[in-house]
Amino acid sequence: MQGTNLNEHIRGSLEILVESADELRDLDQALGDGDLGITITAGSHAVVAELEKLSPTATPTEIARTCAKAFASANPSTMAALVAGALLNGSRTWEGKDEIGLAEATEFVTAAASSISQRGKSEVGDKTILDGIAAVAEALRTSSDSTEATDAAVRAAGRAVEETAGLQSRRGRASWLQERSIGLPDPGATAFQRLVEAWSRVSAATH
Amino acid sequence: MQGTNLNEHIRGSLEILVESADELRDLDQALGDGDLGITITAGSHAVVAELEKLSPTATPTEIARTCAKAFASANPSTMAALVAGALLNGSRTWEGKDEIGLAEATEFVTAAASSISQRGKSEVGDKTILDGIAAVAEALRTSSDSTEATDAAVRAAGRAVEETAGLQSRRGRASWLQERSIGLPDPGATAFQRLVEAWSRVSAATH
Amino acid sequence: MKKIINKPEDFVDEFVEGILLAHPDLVKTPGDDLRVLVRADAPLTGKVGIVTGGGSGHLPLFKGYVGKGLCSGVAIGNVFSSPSSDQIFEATKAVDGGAGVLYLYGNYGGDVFNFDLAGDLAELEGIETRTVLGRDDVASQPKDRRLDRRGVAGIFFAYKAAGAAAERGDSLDQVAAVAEDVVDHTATMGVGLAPTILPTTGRPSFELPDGEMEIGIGIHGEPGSRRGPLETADEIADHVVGALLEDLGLGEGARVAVLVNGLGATPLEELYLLYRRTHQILAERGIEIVRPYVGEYATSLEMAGASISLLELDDARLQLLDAPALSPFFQER
Amino acid sequence: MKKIINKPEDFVDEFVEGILLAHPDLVKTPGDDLRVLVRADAPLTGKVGIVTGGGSGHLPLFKGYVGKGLCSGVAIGNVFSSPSSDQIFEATKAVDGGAGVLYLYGNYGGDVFNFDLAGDLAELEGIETRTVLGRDDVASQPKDRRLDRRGVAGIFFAYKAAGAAAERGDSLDQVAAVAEDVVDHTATMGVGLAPTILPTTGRPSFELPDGEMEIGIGIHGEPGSRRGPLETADEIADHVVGALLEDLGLGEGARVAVLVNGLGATPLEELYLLYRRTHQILAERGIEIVRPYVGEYATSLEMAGASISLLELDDARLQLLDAPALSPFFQER
Ligand SMILES: Nc1ncnc2c1ncn2[C@@H]1O[C@H](COP(=O)(O)OP(=O)(O)O)[C@@H](O)[C@H]1O
Ligand SMILES: Nc1ncnc2c1ncn2[C@@H]1O[C@H](COP(=O)(O)OP(=O)(O)O)[C@@H](O)[C@H]1O
Ligand SMILES: [Mg+2]
Ligand SMILES: [Mg+2]
Ligand SMILES: [Mg+2]
Ligand SMILES: [Mg+2]
Repeated sequence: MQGTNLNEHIRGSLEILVESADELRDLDQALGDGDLGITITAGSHAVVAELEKLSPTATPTEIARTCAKAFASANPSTMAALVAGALLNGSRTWEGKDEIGLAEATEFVTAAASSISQRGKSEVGDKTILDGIAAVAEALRTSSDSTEATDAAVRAAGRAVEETAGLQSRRGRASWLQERSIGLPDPGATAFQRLVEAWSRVSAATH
Repeated sequence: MQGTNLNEHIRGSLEILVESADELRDLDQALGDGDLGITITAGSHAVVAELEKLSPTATPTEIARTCAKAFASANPSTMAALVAGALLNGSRTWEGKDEIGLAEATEFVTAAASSISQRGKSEVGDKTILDGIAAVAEALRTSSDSTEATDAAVRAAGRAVEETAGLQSRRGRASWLQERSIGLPDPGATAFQRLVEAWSRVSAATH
Repeated sequence: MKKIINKPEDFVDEFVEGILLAHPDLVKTPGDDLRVLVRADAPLTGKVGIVTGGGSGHLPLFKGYVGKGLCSGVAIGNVFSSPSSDQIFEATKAVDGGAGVLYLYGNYGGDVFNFDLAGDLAELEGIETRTVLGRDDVASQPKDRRLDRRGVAGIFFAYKAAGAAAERGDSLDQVAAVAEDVVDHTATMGVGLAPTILPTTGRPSFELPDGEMEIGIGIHGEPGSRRGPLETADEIADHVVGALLEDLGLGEGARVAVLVNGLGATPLEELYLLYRRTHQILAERGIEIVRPYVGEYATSLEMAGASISLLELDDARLQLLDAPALSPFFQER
Repeated sequence: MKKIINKPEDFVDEFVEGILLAHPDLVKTPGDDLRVLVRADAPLTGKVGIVTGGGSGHLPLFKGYVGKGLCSGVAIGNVFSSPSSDQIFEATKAVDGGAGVLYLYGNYGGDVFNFDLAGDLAELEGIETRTVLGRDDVASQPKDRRLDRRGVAGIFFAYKAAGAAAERGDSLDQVAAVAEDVVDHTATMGVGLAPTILPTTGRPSFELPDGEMEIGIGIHGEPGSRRGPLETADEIADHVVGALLEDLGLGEGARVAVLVNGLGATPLEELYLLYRRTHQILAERGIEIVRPYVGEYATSLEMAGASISLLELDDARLQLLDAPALSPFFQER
């Protein structure tokens, strides 16, 4: 996948992702402050707007950085800052690359996970978006082609979310609820699952 | 009636008066801030305590001034200050007198009414304690002996209270209710009625 | 009742004790009675004393304005009720420096009768007194009955000006004239959104259906000029400021001090919304805000709501407003 | 929802506009973004800048502590949520006088991640930054996890000290060390009695059955260490001050500054009840209150409740606390 395709693919996915805004708002209302729906909607719209303005010759790295900057400021929040940092870190792995394949995707997602873990001082099992991203990084790493990888990513993201439901939140606002956080899936991980699913739907439509 | 009798008569009346505390509290709650029950109870107790300490040779003027001072500070309020001022003004009419008869009582109550009217910038018909006091002053003025006067005073005080129920309050907290103050009797006038009734019961018992 | 208190009947004595413990350098009790508080350096020989007072539950009113360049002493009543004449008299004696004492407080029946009684007592002891009443609440009476209006937050301006006049050595008549002049040029109107709960009775100070507000509410929850659906911050400011300008007869070229005052529970953020709109309205009319004050200056325990006060300024008033002052709750330098 | 507001989504911009209109002599926006506020004389060449920030709804926190001898700038988030890294970065550039910038704010995830991102951007432009986090809320984590504690009202002490250090010309490392030292010697605990209503959602920030209180509540209504029946003012002070003394390890001979802070709806009178008991407890233990602060220093809109903070004093900290300061909401002279 080259720059223009990547740009379109992201925009297509985000247009699907925003349909989950209410679900994410409700989850974040139960475990946090309820703004995740706004973060996702405002952030996605800001990214789409900036990507539309981007030149067709923009490199994958430039595309990822554009996404990061637009998402960071749309609705300032934990998710906005962590995701922006993750995208910036991922974008470094694409430096000098024009073509994004499975290997590049794997590197990107792995770098994203490591940024979130570092910035968020979080580990897998803390019941955060990291649980989903780490699981998807692993699924990509163990897949042999893009189609297989997409399906594996969808399954891994979903399984990670299911697992978060049984866990106690150890990071962010949800951690203040202590034991009361057990039982509900993590909003951030769910947002990531919906993104991966949207990505896969766009993939299916373009093949 | 001489000093000692007067002292006893006041104390006896106040011991009866405090039984009306709840009624007065409720009335003042409906039209004001509800503290009139406390003012009457605390004020009466303070007066009784000071009168008990007073020498048997105290003059009527001294007795009235003792009442004024004790009542003024027990529960500071409109009623406390107006009644204290009224008693002080009344006490001036007794200067140099040892024996209190109907004439002296009439002078005293008249002076009390005029103090309240002056201090309170109020007139008869403003729906205040003045309505009761002025009516009683008039009843005393037109009576020919003490027994007749006592009965007339009780009737006049009761009639004045009944009339206040139909009026709109023009003074004090109750005036803030404007039209909503119509329908309920004035708490201060009611307190005065209960005092006159108590006075009459003590009179009946001592005759 | 969601209150941080001990026994309701100890409420007043205990918070006064707290003030004394926190600010012994600024205020003191002249005798044993916690209900009488005077500035730590009282009496000031040769200077006019200023005694204020009223019910409790309005902090920083009244106790908060005892200090340098402000009032000299205060008599403290129970929640929302008058201090006794004895207490006022005690405050009077404690601040009298031989130049007489001004009684400066809000126009409420119980307070007036008790201050008048105290003035009689003071006269007997040869202390000269004058009385000036805060009566800035335009909603409490129409303009032709302005002498009967209640006193609310705008009395802050009178404290500030009279306190500065006393501090610079004005005579009793002059200090009283300054206070009277400021009162005459001050207008206030408030809105109430939710009542306070009285600590002694546990009952709300007034009833207000959800979604309604009382326009022109008094500082104890007294009914105002009308009750209506809750409006936006801008609409409230439009109504209130409009009424104040009309009452004071202010137009283009006037200079004012503005006080946006919170009644207790209303957040400072909301007060700044009101200030913003007030500023806009006055700017549109060519009126200059020379001194803005935004915060809690006269409250009603945890009542929700706010008031806006305007003081028309001239050079003399402005100079007094800017004079230095220092109390536990207010400083100007 | 009993609020004096206009459109909920305009709430933050409008109250910031109100602050700017009221205090143009003290604060300004460096660009077009109302969410970035700096002191009117920023940048100060050769002096360390201090940038703070966080969610709105806490006035006078954070915007109120921008001024002389305090913070140099602030980035302002929506109610209870973080400002963006861009806004923090803009504040950073506007206050940088060439001596570097200290980020001093409360330890909350969203804020930390956005400040960190802004720090990266600043680094790219050659502006050196350091970060010190307010983390004084002893109820939010046990002592062995103190670096993870939330920051609440006690950050006022860090602002005051770091601001004074920057003003006297300390280097970035020194200013950061001052802030860190004060944070290390500050402990706070709060109680919540009734929630705030968020203007955007109209929902309460937390649920609390009638007659109960949350001990150790956070400044956004975060659950505390326990929930129980509402206690008296003295009992609350006993529990809170006891926990603070234990946490700071203070005993006879210690000197402290005390901050009794109202969370919004709680009347000043009640804060003085808490101060009174705090004073008694400390006196019993031979601990001297050298500086008392009582009032609203960090609120949570109209939340009912209060917090008590202790700062252990030594001569250096006391000197910084007493240094002059001037902002729209705080002055020390
Ligand atoms: N320290 C952390 N590390 C990683 N992810 C985190 C951390 N804190 C929160 N999150 C993620 O952020 C999500 C909440 O995002 P958001 O609603 O933006 O938070 P907030 O509103 O508190 O700023 C959580 O569901 C979780 O997945
Ligand atoms: N200006 C006035 N003149 C005469 N009587 C008054 C005046 N104002 C109030 N009163 C009387 O005082 C009574 C209320 O007394 P009280 O409860 O002590 O008042 P408050 O609690 O407002 O101080 C009223 O019922 C009325 O009879
Ligand atoms: Mg959230
Ligand atoms: Mg009453
Ligand atoms: Mg009363
Ligand atoms: Mg948020």
